[in-house]
Amino acid sequence: MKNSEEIFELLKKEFGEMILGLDKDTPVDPIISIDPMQVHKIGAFLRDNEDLKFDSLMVLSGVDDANGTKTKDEDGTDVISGGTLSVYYHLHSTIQKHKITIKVSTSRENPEVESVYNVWRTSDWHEREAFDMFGIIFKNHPDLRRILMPYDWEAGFPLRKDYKNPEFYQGMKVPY
Amino acid sequence: MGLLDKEFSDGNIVIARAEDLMNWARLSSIWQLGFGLACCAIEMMATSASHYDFDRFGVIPRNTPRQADAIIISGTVTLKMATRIKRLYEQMPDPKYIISMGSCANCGGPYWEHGYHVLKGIDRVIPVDVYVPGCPPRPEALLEGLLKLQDKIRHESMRKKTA
Amino acid sequence: MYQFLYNLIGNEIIAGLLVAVVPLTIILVFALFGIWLERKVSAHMQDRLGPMRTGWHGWLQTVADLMKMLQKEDIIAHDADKSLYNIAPVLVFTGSFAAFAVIPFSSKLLGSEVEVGIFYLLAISSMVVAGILMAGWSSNNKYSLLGAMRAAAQIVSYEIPTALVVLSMIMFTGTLSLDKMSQMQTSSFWNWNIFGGAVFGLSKFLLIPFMFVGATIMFISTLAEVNRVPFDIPEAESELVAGYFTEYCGMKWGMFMLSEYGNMFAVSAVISILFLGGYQSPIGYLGNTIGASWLVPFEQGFWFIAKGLTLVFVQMWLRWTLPRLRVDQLMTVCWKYLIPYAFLNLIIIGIISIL
Amino acid sequence: MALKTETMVLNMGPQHPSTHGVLRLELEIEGELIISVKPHIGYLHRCFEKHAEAMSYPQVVPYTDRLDYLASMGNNFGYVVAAEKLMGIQVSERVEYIRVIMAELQRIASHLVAIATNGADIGALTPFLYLFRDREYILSLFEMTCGGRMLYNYMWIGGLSHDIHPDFVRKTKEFIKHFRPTVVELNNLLTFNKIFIERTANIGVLPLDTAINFGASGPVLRGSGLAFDVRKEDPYSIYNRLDFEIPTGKGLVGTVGDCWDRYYVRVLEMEQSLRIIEQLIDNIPEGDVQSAIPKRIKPPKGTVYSRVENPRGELGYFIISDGNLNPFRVKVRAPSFVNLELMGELSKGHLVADVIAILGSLDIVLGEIDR
Repeated sequence: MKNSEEIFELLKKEFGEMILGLDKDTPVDPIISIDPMQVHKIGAFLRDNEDLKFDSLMVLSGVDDANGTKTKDEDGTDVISGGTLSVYYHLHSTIQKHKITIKVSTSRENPEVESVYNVWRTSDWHEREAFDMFGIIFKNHPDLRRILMPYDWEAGFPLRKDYKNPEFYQGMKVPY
Repeated sequence: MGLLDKEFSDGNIVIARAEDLMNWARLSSIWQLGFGLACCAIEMMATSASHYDFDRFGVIPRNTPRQADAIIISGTVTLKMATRIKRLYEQMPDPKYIISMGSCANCGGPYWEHGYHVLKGIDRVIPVDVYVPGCPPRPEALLEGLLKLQDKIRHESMRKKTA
Repeated sequence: MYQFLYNLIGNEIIAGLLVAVVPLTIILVFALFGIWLERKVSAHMQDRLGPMRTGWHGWLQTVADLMKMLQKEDIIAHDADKSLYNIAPVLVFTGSFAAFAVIPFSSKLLGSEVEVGIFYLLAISSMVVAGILMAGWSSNNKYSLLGAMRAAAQIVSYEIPTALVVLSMIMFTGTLSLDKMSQMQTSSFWNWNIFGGAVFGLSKFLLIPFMFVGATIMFISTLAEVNRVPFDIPEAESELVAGYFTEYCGMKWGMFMLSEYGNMFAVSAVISILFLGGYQSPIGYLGNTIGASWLVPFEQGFWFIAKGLTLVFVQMWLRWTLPRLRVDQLMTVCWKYLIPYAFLNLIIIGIISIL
Repeated sequence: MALKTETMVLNMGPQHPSTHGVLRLELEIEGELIISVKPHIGYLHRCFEKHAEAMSYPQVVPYTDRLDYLASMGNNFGYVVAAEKLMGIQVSERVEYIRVIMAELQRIASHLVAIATNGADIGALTPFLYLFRDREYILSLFEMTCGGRMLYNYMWIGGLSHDIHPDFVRKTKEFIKHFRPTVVELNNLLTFNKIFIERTANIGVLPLDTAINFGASGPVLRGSGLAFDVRKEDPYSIYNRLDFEIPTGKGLVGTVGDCWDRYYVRVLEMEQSLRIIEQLIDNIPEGDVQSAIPKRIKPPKGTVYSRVENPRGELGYFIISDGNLNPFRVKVRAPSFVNLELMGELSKGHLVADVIAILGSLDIVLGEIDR
């Protein structure tokens, strides 16, 4: 059983530069930020290390941080450029009984994160969902397709904060 | 039960038109397509189950659209699903009826505003005979919807198109 | 019956047609009643009421269903093999309808008094398999095809234990005629074949357990032949949607339905003829007691229908109680259990009969 | 010449009697043997997460009802626990007691449907109707409390929408008395039915390490033998004060982790839920159920991930607050979503009929898979 600070120190010792920081301001869970391109290596370490044993990925969530510059479109809707998209990993160990939150941030224009498919198989559909909803590209994911939206959906990524709904989909009116 | 009402209520000889008989047969044996979409499907199942018992009205679920007379759209219709529902509807042989069950199928329900993937009302895709409001409608409400549909069938005529 | 009508009219064809009307009426009336019964039995077993709105306790429900089916549009899918698709339900219906030709409903009501009745019955009921295969193939639907393959495998397999049990009964009674078999089991239920037959002696008591085994095997395998739960895998609703008749609508599907219920009664009738005395009363006839011998055939008809319906009820009872087997388990039951036991039973009954 | 065979692709769903809604399974089969199973989901994607971002915190509660519509109380519970954790609200004892009773009643109702549909998939239709009849009993208890049969909007952040009905305690005790014999009847009719065992034992065996790596939870994980329950592991509300056991799969009739084990864990869990209700029902403390509801629900900036044990497994809410009235992001970790991923893994090498049994034993609800 370790708390987030101890895990952070352990990771810092092992990976050095790849671990970006520890955010303790959150009221509930501290968050460890890491490098998006190394997440699979760090994940494998977290899973296999005897003291950590994070064998279960509870949830993987994509987030649109909406921290870029907002400009108004001609029809009055927001368009966000710049800033980041993030992915949160909530890990849990069924053996050591501790939890941890990991966060990676990647640029909005070219959102690429390494896939953890080979570390935790749970992440398969979660990553597809994050791709579907935010357009985050998980590198080395074997089957990165849309999952919830139709495969032929072309109107962008619905959970981005500047998403605009299309007027029609296959001849059906979408807005009310 | 137009025919039988006449037969039993005033004791006359049955002077019903063949049409009444045909309509009676259709309305007494509305077989629904066994097909559930969302929360309302559970209430639809509850309506078929012991407590409410759809079978009293001659409604039994058939799993293939070819043998079904009515389709109960029980729940939220998404854009991905709408094309499939249309297909199912087209596979059913005439005469066929549609009950739209619940707010989602009627108009999008609670998902009308921000539901980017929700079809706001199944009547945008296929014609609806009876709307049953509620989220989800109680089984009694669905039964009422069925009775309304029976009422509609009772007054149908083979000579003119009603749909 | 045929001879009687032939003497009356003097024309073979008209007499034949008139005779054919009787089983047709019986199968239709039974199917109407059977479907209604099925729905009521299931409803009452499940704490429901079942059809209630069409006449007294919904007794007109099946009539309404059939009249509705007649009104339905007849869809033939574009890619279906149209001629086969149209023939299949007719063939299935014919198979189960023709079986009624040789079933003696009473000593007077009997379509055809052929000497090879049971043989004809086994042969003609196999026609159903051809119809089912045609239905599955011509629908051009994967579920139909899977259902038809399952049905063919199942029905053909289960013909074997059925035939073995029938064979042992033929050996025991020494006749192929269903009417003669029924006549042999006369006067009291003690003389039924399931209680070792009419000849009193040591062999009768020795036979009783083996007759029970034979009757059980016969019941199980006929259950499978008519695709009832727990052997209803060809039309397993939760797996194959509706099996081989997935693509059929309206009255064509209605014909499958009618033949299914016709089959249910046919196999029940065969079991009651082979083991339960056929149309013979278990307790003697009222007509004989009061000296009105014209009453006897009607009583016989009553007893025959009663026995048949009891077995049909047991089939329904099982249907609404048991889950369904998987296709390989079904085959296991047939090939590993029923056939060896039926064969052993055949030998034992043969030996005891010789004694 | 060697016989050339081809595999066939069978499309099961979105309209299929036993896909529990609008799931679509793409089966690649050779005869009846499964080569691979690919689930396609999203036919019920109702944009919950977008709605959560557009609504204020209390307004999200009714939408959580519609996630796992068979266990709405549990969904409410998970969301309010998460929001209360974020805001640091402590609710009164009475509220906690009532919440736990409701959640456990809901667990029974949900398991009844799970068991019923699992049985119906295998062909036993009568138990299905019996269990739906008993479920009506629980629904009437809920209806008495808050007016909703299925979707309740009952638990609010900091309290409850209504206090319990004066008759609730008596009726609940009657229910417990009525329900215990039902379980026995169920076991006689279905659980230990020879054919049912034949159909489910040794089918879809899920080894424990695979289960953990796939993130399985709830009865699916417990069926594989690990006594993992969020109520014990990560106690919320008053579960740490309650006395109950975690049933696990023991391979009673087959291998540990087969369909029958997952099924039987649910049967045993209903008994444990009854035990929990019995411990609470007689000593619900007095108090006001709405006293802790804040005037303005505006959590501080920050994130929270909170999980509860729903009938289908670990239900987690990940909420990011940016200090406004609306959540910035709500992500739901839906247990069925994760459990369904196992489908392809479990069905390999089985027959078409087994796919149905396996799917039934996973007990999915499309509402929370697609959200």
